[in-house]
Amino acid sequence: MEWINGVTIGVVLFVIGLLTLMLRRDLIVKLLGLGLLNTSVILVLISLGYYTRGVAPIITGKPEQIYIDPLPQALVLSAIVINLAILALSLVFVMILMERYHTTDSVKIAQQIEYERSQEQAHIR
Amino acid sequence: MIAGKRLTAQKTIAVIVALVFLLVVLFSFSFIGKRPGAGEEFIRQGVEDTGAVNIVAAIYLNYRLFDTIFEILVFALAVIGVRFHLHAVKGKRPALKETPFLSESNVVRVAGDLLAPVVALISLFLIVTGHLTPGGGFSGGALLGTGILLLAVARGGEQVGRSLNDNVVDRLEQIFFVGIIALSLLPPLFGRPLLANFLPLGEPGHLLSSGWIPLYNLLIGGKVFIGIWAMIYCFIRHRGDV
Amino acid sequence: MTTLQGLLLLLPVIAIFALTRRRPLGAILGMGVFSILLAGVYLLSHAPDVALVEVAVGTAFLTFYILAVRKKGKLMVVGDETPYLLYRQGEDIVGLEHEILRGFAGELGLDLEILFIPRQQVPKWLVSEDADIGAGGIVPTTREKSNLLISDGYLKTRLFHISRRSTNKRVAGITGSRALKEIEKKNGIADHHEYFSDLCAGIDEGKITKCSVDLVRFIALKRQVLTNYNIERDPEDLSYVFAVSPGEKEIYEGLNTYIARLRSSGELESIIERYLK
Amino acid sequence: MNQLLLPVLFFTTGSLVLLWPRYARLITLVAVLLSGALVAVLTTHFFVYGPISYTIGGWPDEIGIELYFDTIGLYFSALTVVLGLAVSLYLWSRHMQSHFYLLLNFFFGSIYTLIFAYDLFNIFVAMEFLTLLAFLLIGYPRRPYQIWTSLKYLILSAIGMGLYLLGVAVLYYHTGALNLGIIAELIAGEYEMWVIVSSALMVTGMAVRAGIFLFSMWLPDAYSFSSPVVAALLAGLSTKMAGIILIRLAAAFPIDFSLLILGCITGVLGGLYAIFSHDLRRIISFSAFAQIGYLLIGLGGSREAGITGGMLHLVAHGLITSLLFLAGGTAIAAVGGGSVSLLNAKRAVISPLARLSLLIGLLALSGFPWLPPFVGRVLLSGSIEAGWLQAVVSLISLTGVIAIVRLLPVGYISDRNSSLFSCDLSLESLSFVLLLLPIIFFVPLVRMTGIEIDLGINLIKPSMILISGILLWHLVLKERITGTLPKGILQLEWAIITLVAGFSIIYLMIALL
Repeated sequence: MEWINGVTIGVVLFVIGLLTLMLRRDLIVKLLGLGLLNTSVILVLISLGYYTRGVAPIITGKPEQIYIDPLPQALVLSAIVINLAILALSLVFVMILMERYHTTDSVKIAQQIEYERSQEQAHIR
Repeated sequence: MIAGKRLTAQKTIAVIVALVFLLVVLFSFSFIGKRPGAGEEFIRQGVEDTGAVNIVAAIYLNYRLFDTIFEILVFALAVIGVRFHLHAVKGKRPALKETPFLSESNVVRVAGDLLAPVVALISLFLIVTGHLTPGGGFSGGALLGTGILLLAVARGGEQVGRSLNDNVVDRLEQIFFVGIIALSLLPPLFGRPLLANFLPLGEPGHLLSSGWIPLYNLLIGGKVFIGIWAMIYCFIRHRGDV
Repeated sequence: MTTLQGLLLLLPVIAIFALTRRRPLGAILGMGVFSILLAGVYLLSHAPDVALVEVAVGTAFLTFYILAVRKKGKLMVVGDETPYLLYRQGEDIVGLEHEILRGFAGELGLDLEILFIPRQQVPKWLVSEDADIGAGGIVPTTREKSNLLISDGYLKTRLFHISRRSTNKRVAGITGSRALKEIEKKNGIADHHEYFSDLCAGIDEGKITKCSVDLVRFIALKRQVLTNYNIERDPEDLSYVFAVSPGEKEIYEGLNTYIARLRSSGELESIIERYLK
Repeated sequence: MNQLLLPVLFFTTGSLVLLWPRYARLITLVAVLLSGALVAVLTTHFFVYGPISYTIGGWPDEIGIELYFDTIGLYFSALTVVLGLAVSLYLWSRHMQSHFYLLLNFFFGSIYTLIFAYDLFNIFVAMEFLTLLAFLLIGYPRRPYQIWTSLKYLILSAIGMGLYLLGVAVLYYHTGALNLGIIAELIAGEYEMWVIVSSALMVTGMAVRAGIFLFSMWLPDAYSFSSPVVAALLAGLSTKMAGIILIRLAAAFPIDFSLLILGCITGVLGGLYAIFSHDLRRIISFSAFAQIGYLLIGLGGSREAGITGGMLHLVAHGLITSLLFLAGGTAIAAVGGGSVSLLNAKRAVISPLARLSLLIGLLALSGFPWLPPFVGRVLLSGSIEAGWLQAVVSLISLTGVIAIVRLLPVGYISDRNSSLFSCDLSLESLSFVLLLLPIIFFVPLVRMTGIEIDLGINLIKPSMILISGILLWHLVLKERITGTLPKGILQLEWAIITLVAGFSIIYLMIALL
């Protein structure tokens, strides 16, 4: 059962996120997939450093204690926040599109936008 | 986008491509071993260098503070962006209703009133002891920000929004943001390089120790609290009610 | 197998479950659960700082998304964009059905919220109570089998069968409509068109050889070139209706009385006049 | 020290904008001028003492974040100063909201960080910050197509940065370091699975940002739908930053061959798409794909001259595209549309200076001797030996020429009455002049930094290509090129698919070599 670790699961989650982005047409679900994709990278980062015998990097002063590498954990904090920022901002933009096109279907929105732009171009000519 | 046929072709290709990606990455990750002793310097010198017992906090707010400044900037940007764009969506929004929807039931009201102080206490604890135990400015602030939502559910968005209105939020956000930037600019005045701690380290393990890490935790906590609340309030207003 | 491994195995299961939900709300809630489990994984991986941040961020993220998606105090209408009945004009939605629904929502004291979705999905949205009313040129399917509430008709209509003068067997229709089912019964295969705009584009490019549409859509299609097509008129008399979510009995009754009142006061006639003549 | 001061300066001015929104444009201008002074100090220091390394907070390299100033920093910080001045002058009389200036200040801050960044995670964070800034800048006018474009950009870049971070994770656990210099020493010729997979992941991530065909299919829409200033900033700086990171990665990882192939693909396909576009901004956007090809081919040769040539070409292209987008924006606003036929028909309406800028920019894009990209290309083709590669480079140049031939008449000054200097000396024209000066004096400036270019012999080939391109267009292609190439590849779903498929291709190319 060695192969069930955070790294493999993280990669699987990454692919699930990618598939969501490629197959689902609903923009909100797409964004959730994007969030999953970024989260999975964080899971990989944390799990690569996981030791069964180590403890969390809070120094207790006990000798011979093995600690988990603290650097990835510190890095990951930044990555999670960035992930949140990306999701919040893109959600707002999706909401703007929803207000205007009354749908969350990405294909439909892309079509409408294409159509409107072509109308605009025709108007200029 | 005619036909379903082209769509199914796209989907098939998508699945194949994703599977190839999965196989390639899993295959090559199975060869990856670990290099023992990565990050040992931090464990060895961390407490001595920074005075913080929680080494993650030590890296986050001292060794690699520059990254954290970026993170704060990203977060600030998200708040600014959300507020800027959501305010503009459909300029005329009906004012929030005075009588909130949920709090008509007393249970919700009482539960919200009881839970909110508990959440506030926990998050304050997280913020203040960030250099000693897990936690820190970000998680505490975010928890506090969402905790306000409890109050908003219990008392209605309008009532909470009145005391934490746009002007107050604007002011507080500026104060915390400028405070964080200014604190990182201060060290040269004390003869230290930029972004290097200039406060005394104190004795590791005590509440007032590890230089400016608690100070930063407080500032970040405040910033994140205000930011999260500002975003939630924008969403609430956009939606009409809690 | 340790606890950590058990939790890890749960993660993809929940992620797949969440991301295959049809309703955005279901997906959001699923990802909320996912986030909490993930925090557990971090905690077991000796990363308590990360776990705390994940919990805090996960909650905030859940709040944003729920606030953005859940509508409250609104009359939620779903349907496909339909010419004359319900269509976009610049930023706004206009049309015959929109006129009726706006009046009705005003009477109930609610804001009208319209979301365009593929026609075939309308019943699902109504059954799961994500939407209150289904609109967009709905011609009733057999009333007994459907568990939706079908309002009274407000306008007479007919079906038109359009077929190309060639031997190719490809046929098409608006998915989920009665017309498509009939064609499928006759011919066996059909291209699925989720939106009317897809169908229009298909006919423009000459890729569609056969389709069945209702009256307003037929009028809209006639503006395009239909020279290559045979047109056959279905003899059966039908009428346009609204579909109402099964849980919303009051809305259903209110809508029926509203339509009846519009008809008796003659206002319905004038609205129809405005949009269709 | 100065390296750190530059980003911090812009973050400080950004927060000042937040405090006093009314003086936003003044603060921005002062910040840009101050940054110019700081860059000047850095430059003199560089010429006296050589590359400058600075680790933040006084920690050793292994645990701190290093900022590094070398030739790359020299050229690109100069580019940023020039562009910053031009943009703030261009914006001076257009009353933007303080929000825009806030974004602008942060934008320059993150650009300076990326120019100096030498730490893999620092690169990631600054890059993500840049992504969000560009996202907000593109969507700033809030038209639906801009919103959609910026969403596409954000999704694709987020995938790219996710891949990059995955690569960094693998690398960190093998080397225990995030500093590029240390990692390069540790790798030094090792060729194991982890090197392959991490470099493939990181290159893919950066390829999404750098504007490489198949990877960054957000680019044409983002360049041609955003407002002129934003397009200039994106094309001139934002995508170039990923180019810098690629240069730095190529110095440490065995990715030469894959970069070479990527360069050929992006160059040829981008050039083809540029030929088949019929809109000024589209043509420039697609030719941006072709131009990044030179950098990649230069990196792929892994010769000193090739790398320098590629880098110089990157700087030159940054200057030119920003000039083209600014001047093009003015022209399009005057004419009312961006299509080639419209611009040619109504060219008299465009102000002469904008027309001159367009002419010079377009000529430079086609590799006209003496103008900036020429320098990079000369160095580059001097470093290439393989015959097929020479052929590919010539082909890319040829497509570049053909793509812009149609637009050259726009610059033709038809009426003698409106001479060049009668135009009102607005700040907008000043910004054009500011960009034109370094373009015209590029060769002497480059010579000052100690890079020798032999003008005499190298004049022949570019002129041949130029002339043959013009002839080819007028004699053969003029009537035949009417339609467009398939646009489906620009859709979000296809863009993601090509991106993921591209990763596998890069991986295979690195692994098989």
